Amino acid sequence: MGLSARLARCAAGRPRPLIAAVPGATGVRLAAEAEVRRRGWRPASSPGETGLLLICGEPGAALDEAIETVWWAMPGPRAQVRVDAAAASAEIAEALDRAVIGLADVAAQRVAAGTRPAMGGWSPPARHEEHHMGAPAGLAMADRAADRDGLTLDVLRVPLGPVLADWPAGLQVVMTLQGDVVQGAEVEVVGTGEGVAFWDEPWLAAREGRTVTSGAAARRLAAAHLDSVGRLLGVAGWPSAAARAGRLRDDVLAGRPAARVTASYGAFARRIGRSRLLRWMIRDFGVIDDAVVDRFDLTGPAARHPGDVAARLAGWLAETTAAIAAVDDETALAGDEGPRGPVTRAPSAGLIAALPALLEGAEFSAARLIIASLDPDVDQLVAAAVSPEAPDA
Amino acid sequence: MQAVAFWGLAAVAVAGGIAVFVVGSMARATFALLASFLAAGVELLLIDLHYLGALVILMMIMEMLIMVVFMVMYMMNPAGLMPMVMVHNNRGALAISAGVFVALATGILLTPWPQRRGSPPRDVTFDLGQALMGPKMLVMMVIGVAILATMIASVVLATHRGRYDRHVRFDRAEPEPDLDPARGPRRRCRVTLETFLLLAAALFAVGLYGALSQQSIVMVMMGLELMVNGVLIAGGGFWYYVAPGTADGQVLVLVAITVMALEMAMGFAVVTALFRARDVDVTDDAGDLKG
Amino acid sequence: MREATAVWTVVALPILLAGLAFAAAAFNSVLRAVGAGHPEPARALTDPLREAARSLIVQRRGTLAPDRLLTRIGVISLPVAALLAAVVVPIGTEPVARLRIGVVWFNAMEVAVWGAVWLTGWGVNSAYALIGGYRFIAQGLAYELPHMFALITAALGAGSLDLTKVAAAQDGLWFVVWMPVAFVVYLFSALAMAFWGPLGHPVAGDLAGGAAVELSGPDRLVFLAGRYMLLVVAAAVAVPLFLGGGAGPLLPAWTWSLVKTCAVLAALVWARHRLLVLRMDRFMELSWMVLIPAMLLQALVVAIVVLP
Amino acid sequence: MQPYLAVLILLGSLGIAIAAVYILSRLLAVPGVVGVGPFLSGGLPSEHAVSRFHVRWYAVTMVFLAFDMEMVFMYPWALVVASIGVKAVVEMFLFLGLLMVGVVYAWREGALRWA
Repeated sequence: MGLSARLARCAAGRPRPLIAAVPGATGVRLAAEAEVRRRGWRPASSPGETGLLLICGEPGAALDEAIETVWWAMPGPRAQVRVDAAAASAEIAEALDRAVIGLADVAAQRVAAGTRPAMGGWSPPARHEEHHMGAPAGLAMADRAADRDGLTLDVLRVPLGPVLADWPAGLQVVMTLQGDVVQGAEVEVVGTGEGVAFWDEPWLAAREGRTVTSGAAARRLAAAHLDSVGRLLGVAGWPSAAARAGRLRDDVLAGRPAARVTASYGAFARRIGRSRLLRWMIRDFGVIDDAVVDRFDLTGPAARHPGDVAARLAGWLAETTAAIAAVDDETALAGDEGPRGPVTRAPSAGLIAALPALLEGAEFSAARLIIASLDPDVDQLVAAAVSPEAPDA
Repeated sequence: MQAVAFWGLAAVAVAGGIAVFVVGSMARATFALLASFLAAGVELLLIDLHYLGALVILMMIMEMLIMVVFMVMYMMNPAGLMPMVMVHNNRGALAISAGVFVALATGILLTPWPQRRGSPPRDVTFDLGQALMGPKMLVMMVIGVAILATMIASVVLATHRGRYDRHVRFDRAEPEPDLDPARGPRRRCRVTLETFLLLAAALFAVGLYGALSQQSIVMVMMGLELMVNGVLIAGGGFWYYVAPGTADGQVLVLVAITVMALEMAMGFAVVTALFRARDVDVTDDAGDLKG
Repeated sequence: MREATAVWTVVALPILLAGLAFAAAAFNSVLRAVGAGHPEPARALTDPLREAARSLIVQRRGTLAPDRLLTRIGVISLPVAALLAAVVVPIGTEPVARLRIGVVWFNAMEVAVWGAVWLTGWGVNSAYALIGGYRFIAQGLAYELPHMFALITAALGAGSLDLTKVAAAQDGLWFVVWMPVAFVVYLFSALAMAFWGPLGHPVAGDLAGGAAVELSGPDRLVFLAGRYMLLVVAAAVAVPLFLGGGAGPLLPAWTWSLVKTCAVLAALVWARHRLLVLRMDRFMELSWMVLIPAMLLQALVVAIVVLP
Repeated sequence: MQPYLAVLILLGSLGIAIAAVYILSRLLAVPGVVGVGPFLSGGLPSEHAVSRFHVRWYAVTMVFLAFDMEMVFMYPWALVVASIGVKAVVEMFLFLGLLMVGVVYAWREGALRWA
């Protein structure tokens, strides 16, 4: 017991949190990510490697079920931290401290493990299926389907999201995969019915008549793009560059003076922009042309920078450069062109609608890059569901 | 020590070979075959054939990993979650392979094998290189042409854009390289040429059973490979116990390794084309492709 | 394998292997902390130990209808392959086993990683892991041939497949000087065989950890430790192949081996933080149509140089 | 010490170390086995993942199988180039040239591309 407790204390000093983001609570996710980074903790990407589930926001029923599934798959010692959408940084820090104490408490963890239902093998929560022929262990075998390759082999229905690293909060894409090629995709939003569209705040506030400077809006826009760029780089398998983007995002949001941000952002954008390897890995797929723009009524960066994933990344970088140059602009904000398009028209709906067509036929990692390069902001849909904006108010 | 190692590895080799046709999971079957090959590779290491032993390990790991790709791709229920039997003429196959083993074993034990001539050179691999660049040059060049032909033929057959994918020509499996491990008596539990040949005969018989009884083409290929595994062992044994002074035995093993790889490449290409055309990978259903 | 083994190598090898594997993991943690802008990156040095501690106390976990036998074989064969590959690597001038065909032996052991990663991905019956496992085989098809050519080129330069002889043959002029292409290709394949950094697609983040996604507890510990050991061995083999082995002024041979290995290892770890992941559906053609011909030319040049 | 004995000792020690990890985990870990589904980012599986996995790069495997046979000959060749001389170099590179023809053909047919 003594050794066990010592090891637990040692491990609990630097847990690897798995962050479950909730739509409508982007602000608290950013604060939590910043706090995790400040502590030098390394985020985890699957329940197998984590003991700390960090839930940012109040999930609705559907999302809660997904989070429960992940929680249930986490081996002990484990701890769950729920921070609500209004939590301040200090509250998050305090909750994480409590979790660390809980993780180190071996006795309590053993008790908690004892109360978990004893499960041999597999038994998902709330899933009752009879054992019958063709379903060993209560789960069906895969079925076959035709393929462009001319071979009729098995297809798998594989859900991606909502609890996934570098993934838009509240989005779920169920892919039909044959091998690692996407044959079809169904997109669903599993979110709450409340919350705010964090990235669109300045523009929405300006529309409501509050005074917002263009500089503040530019900061928000730059941070939103840097958040997206960071995710895209994370999915592309460049974690150091992704971490850099995350730091820049936090610096921009924290109100660092323009001169300092400009210098460090410039170096970052040059490094990303000049990477031939990156361009080679993300070009020639996920192409959005005028036809796609018209069909799904796309607006914002995706429509402004037509082309492949690389084109969209270049577009984000260019827009961020412009926005960072404008962060000291004291004039009043006019217009409604937010990070993803006109904030009144929930442009992310179009991005989500366009996904299935874009994903079909893509290889798995290409599919993830396509999703990351569009980075739909589910917050917009969640907020819109609460307060449907009149189109031309 | 050497005898213990030999018999232990021999047991692994044969048990692995048998397991191939017993386990339900295609992944397990392939790795059982790999275990059989690895044991054979270490057997070769034991008789100073360091290069060939390491080569067998190297090549067989890669080939079995490629094998498993195709096994999983074309076999129904590849994880063996729903046990099913895909054999035909099981008893006949068992009888034939048992008969072959008995015949081979009798031959092995009754044949007066020649005395050992020469001794292993100081650097066995160097000797092999000398032979390949000298008297055995033709072997290498013929194999070069065969490799080229295999590459072209397999690409043509397997790719979707291939020109012949609707007219599958079903001429599977090159003939086994000349196998005549049958002659000679001697006794004792020591490791001798006979024991090597007996192991080879056992592997050959297990492989033969598989080749005769399995319905699925990829499983038939597993059987053929097990037979080639026997050839590897026999070739190594001949080299060490009969004529270590010349590189002939080594070249035989090299040829067997190569033939096996080419057979696999062609076999997979054929299976792919067949599956594309017919949606099956079963020999019984491919009968109408004859003639 | 006729010469006797020096007893000290049998003691030194596991110590060096474990020590360097830990050093690589710690260095990786520090680099990550620097990248994340942590004010005290040195505190990340102990991160690998903390993760190992967690692996030991964490509850066991089993997926639905897994093939436990195959998963276990896959996980354990990583460190086993690394150790077996390491026995032919000279520490200074003394390997544990002076095999005449040491280069082929190293190659054969390194190929075992194909099986290890695929089995780990297959055995757990999980879609993400499955895709990750298959990614490694695709990667193997791309890196293995250039890798073999790089090995052969160095062996050709020395006229021997024995790593100690290859090192000894570089008296005065290291192979890296006149076989630069082979050296670069070797480093690339070293990353690939340890599925590290730019060649870490099989365990990449877009699959939430790929082939290793379901592993936890001791399985995860053994898998990751084995992977670091492979990285160490891959770095260590570069030293006798291209960097003159234990040759160097003043210090004893084993020190030079160690110093050079550390340098190569640091470069490999650093590459993870400098480069992004290569996808084989993009890279395959380049590998076959550029790397292989380049290696053939390199081998031709070396062959002409060594002609009597 | 005999080399094979040294290798066996090392293998044995590694085996003990790995066994120790598993035994320590048994002794120290929080008790119980968590039965979990495969991680599907919060979703549940709708079928077993182990299935007929459709690889797209099967044409590459066949070319690879054939091409890597040149290694069988190249390793021994590397030893004898210096002693045999020009003949060995010419022969081997003729052989390799033949194989490269096959690779170029496969490339032209698009066998090295799949996505």
